[in-house]
Amino acid sequence: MNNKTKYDAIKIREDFPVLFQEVNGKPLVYLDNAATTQKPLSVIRKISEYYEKYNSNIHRGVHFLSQKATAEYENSREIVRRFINAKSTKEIIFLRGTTEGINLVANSFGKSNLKAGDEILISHMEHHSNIVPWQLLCEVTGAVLKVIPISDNGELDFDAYKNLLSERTKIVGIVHQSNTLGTENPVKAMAKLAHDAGAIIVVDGAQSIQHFAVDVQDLDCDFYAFSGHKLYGPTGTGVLFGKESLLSTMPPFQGGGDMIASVTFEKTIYNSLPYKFEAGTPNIEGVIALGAAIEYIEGIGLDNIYSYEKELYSYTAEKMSEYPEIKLIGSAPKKGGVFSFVIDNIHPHDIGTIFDLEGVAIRTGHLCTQPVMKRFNIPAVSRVSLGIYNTKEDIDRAAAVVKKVLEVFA
Amino acid sequence: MNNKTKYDAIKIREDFPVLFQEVNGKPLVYLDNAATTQKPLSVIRKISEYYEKYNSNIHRGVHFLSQKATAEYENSREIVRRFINAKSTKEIIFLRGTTEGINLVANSFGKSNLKAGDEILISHMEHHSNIVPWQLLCEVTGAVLKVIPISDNGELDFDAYKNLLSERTKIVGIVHQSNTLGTENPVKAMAKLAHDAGAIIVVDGAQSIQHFAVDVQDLDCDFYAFSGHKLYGPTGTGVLFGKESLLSTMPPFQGGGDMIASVTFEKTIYNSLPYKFEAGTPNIEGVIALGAAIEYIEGIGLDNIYSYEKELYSYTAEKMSEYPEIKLIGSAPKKGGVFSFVIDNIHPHDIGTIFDLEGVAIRTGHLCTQPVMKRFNIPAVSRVSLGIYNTKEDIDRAAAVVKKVLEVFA
Amino acid sequence: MDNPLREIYQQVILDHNKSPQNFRVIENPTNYSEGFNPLCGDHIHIYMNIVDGKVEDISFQGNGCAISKSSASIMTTIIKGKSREDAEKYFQKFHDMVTGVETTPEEEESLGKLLVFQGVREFPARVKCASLAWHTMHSAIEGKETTISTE
Amino acid sequence: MDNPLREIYQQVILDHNKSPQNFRVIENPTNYSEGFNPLCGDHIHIYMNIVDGKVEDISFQGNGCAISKSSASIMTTIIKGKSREDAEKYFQKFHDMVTGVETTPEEEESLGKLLVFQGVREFPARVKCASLAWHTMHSAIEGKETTISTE
Ligand SMILES: Cc1ncc(COP(=O)(O)O)c(C=O)c1O
Ligand SMILES: Cc1ncc(COP(=O)(O)O)c(C=O)c1O
Repeated sequence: MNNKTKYDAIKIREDFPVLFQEVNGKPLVYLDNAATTQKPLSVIRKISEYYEKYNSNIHRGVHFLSQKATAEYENSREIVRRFINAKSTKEIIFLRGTTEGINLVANSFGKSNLKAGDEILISHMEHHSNIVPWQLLCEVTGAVLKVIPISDNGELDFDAYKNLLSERTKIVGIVHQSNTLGTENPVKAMAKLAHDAGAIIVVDGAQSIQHFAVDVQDLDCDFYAFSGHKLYGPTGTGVLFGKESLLSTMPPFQGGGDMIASVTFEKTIYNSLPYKFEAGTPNIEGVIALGAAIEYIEGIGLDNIYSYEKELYSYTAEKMSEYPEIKLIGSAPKKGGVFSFVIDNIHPHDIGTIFDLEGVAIRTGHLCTQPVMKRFNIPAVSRVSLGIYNTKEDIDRAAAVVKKVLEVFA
Repeated sequence: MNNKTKYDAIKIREDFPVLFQEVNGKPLVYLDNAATTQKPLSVIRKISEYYEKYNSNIHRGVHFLSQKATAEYENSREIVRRFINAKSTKEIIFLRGTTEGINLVANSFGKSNLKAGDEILISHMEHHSNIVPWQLLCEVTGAVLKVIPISDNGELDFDAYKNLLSERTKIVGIVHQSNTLGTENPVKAMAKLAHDAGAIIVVDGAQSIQHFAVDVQDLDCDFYAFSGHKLYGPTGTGVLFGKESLLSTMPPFQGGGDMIASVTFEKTIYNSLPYKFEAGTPNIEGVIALGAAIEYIEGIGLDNIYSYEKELYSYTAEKMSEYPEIKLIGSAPKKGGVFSFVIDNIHPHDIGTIFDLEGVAIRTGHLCTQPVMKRFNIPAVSRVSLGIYNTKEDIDRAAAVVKKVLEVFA
Repeated sequence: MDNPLREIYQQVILDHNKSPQNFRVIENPTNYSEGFNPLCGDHIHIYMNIVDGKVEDISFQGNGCAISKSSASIMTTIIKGKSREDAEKYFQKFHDMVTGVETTPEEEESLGKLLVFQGVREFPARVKCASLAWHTMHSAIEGKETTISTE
Repeated sequence: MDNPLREIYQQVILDHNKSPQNFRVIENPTNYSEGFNPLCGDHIHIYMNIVDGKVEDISFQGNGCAISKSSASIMTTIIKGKSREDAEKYFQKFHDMVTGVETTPEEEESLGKLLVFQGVREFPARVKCASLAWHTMHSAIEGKETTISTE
């Protein structure tokens, strides 16, 4: 599939067995993709195959199963490297998810490089996982957390960013695409400015990696974190990309097996990259299946996904605009397939339940972005978020539920 | 199955599809169970079922899939609680493995409770994952790592333990059963003494939880860590049990989604237990399947497993003793199904390869216990480690390979 | 409106959601507590005046979904004028009902208008919404100062 | 001995393992390096005297498996007396052979007794054992002070 006109969502749907079921007596429509994505059969089968054919601990065995498992695990690392165009597999660290990736940077890079008075700059649209690790780091080091404001349409205030940057800035943390507002942030331009100021930039890629092509060398970001489970891969997997020049100077985050070259009670020598940051038995199954997920996505093509989801988002926005009661939260000119909304006097939780009763899965709540809620002075939102298998019919179903919601609370 | 005489390893084997294959033209014999265990069909099926029926992010959704996934995830927590007889599910934290559990204790409890001059006491038979986190902690706090010696047969020197304990001791870290020597340590008695000295005790249960019944209240340990993948469950899962009284006073380890009650840039309030320690999307699939693994094990009964494996170990020791060239490493009176050995002038790596060529999977190397290697003045060992599906025939096959090894290197 | 929808969003609930009773602040209450549902951001304040063991006045403030708001509203109408003990009894009964504890027909009868929340027990994610006000009232009576959280 | 076993544990390898050549220390070598395989704990020291671009003497010490020991032993017998350039060429040829790079029949011929290690490439976990001595020798020639690790 190399060409937008050939994008066949119906055919893609068929690869996802979970979509073929009824919920509350209605055929399921899954529009909660920003929370987690469903998994194609190739991923599910890869997991069974792993456990039925070559499950084994890796890196330390000479027997056949262990060699096979090690080769598959390391093959996934190469798949990820290629997928984000990292220079070397040494720069690819497998973890549990985006959250752990950011915590690793905060703990390992942060604690060894920051001191009282240094500044960490994040945006007002960050997910809690790109806020709390920095708050914890500030508590320990005495560094100060500064926040780049956002405008009423949910765009980053780029001028404010420039003004906030200074020689005190040591780390810039930015979400590539907001999970609540859909806003796509100008990471490449931000990286340039951060580097000019002498800071490093940490990108939360949890909501971008599955929607458009990411090239870490082109972005020139220092760290890039994402989650496998939002990329049509298994839960419990995540990737932290880090520039080799930084990773190699950083102390380990966790200690244990596999991350050492040699241990004595007097002196322990750490292993080389990337193993230094992968202490203990990793999620072997998960990493191997994540490789299969990325191959699946590459088969469709991220550029195709990008245009298709854009088109579907336009359709969503159009359909939803038929209801004047709906207030869209987040309308940056550059945004992805996320439609968050509120309706006056109807609480998102009630909206979510009515969607559920109609078989349509959406997410409601603060979406782990409480500062965004506060910024827009709302307690919570309802969010429709798109994935590769969604269709216009799914959007029609969602729009029909809105009608029902308005009727119930008329 | 409630009675030892009824233990039917052949029938159990049938639940493990991976065992039915040829390796290098010979039927596979899997004797690398201490590295990781194979998974029964019920676990593999639980994973497929999760992805085919109700994959969803948990805790934050009102829609059907999310409620179902949340219920199953929390059900696993209750299964674990019951399995180790913890008082409350608040004391059960899901992580990646034993290694992460110990790192959590070192970082969260350790950094907030230890100061320069305090002592951490571990044994000479610890796995790297119960050494390196404490070394990292000592570096940061100035605490001192002390080591309980072991005797020539691989037993803990209990008198030395008593003498090393003092009011300076803040943490005792001990492996319940050694992965290299098989030694079972007297954790209950050690806990009593540790508490008398005012220290807490952290138990590495990676090699015990799958072999005999563990009751954390009876042991009265403060923390107990184990890995799902060594308990016939999926990779990427682990459990840290911690006493509620301790966990509730400890600062978070990682920050992010799910571990917070409320986030503002000024002040973040952490969630209640156990969520405070589960930042970000966890390994939902893995935790749910771990529940299935524990139910499988409970179906056989840990007491049955204990007696069966003891019997099979005796058989192993007997068979292997037919070769005078074999030198057993670790012969404590109380030991589990681990047979580590060396043969003069034949390197374990060569032994491992010949075993592999004969279709028998064993592990060779330092087994992540380099201090044990140093203690016995050997570069590495070869290890046969038993699981619930192993049979006397498996041991016969292993013994036959030893013969071959001796022939090759005659 | 079809059936499952009607089961949870009964007219009484919708009415109380629109026009909540006792939705106000009591100045200098004898008892007060704050409740919190971190999942959805629901947040409630319960104010009470308990004099000689009797709930002379009770009110609430805060924002939440229709279930939590109507539950709070209906609760205040029931608890007002009751003894402290009766209030606690209602709390227990309500709790049992929404968490699905078996109830006898007599007990059901005694629940009165609270029965409209029976449908909630089919929606595990929403049980917390229905019980937030009750838990908060309970903690106000007990005089606990801590913020309570239903999670 | 059946086939796959014989493929890797050829008699030459077993012989060198039992009686390694040049298994000794050279005092004050012109070139030296230490190699390390954290996987299995293999550890090797390579000592060389290179005079006017020629390897006058080479020896090794350390412990390791039969593959790594015999590889080191055979390597010393080949490299001794060769020019520095030839030593490096052999390193490259050996590396290509065990990692499975396509070789022409002429190249194979030039490998001579090193061909006994061809079987190793069927055993990915053991390739590192066979090449540890070579990598260490290579780094000794380059005069790098760092400990090298095959992982
Ligand atoms: C005794 C012991 N402790 C800790 C570990 C570490 O477990 P994991 O790698 O699953 O974190 C292991 C297993 O490798 C072990 O055998
Ligand atoms: C923007 C963003 N960042 C970070 C995360 C955290 O990802 P995870 O929970 O997989 O660690 C998420 C998802 O919840 C997200 O949407």
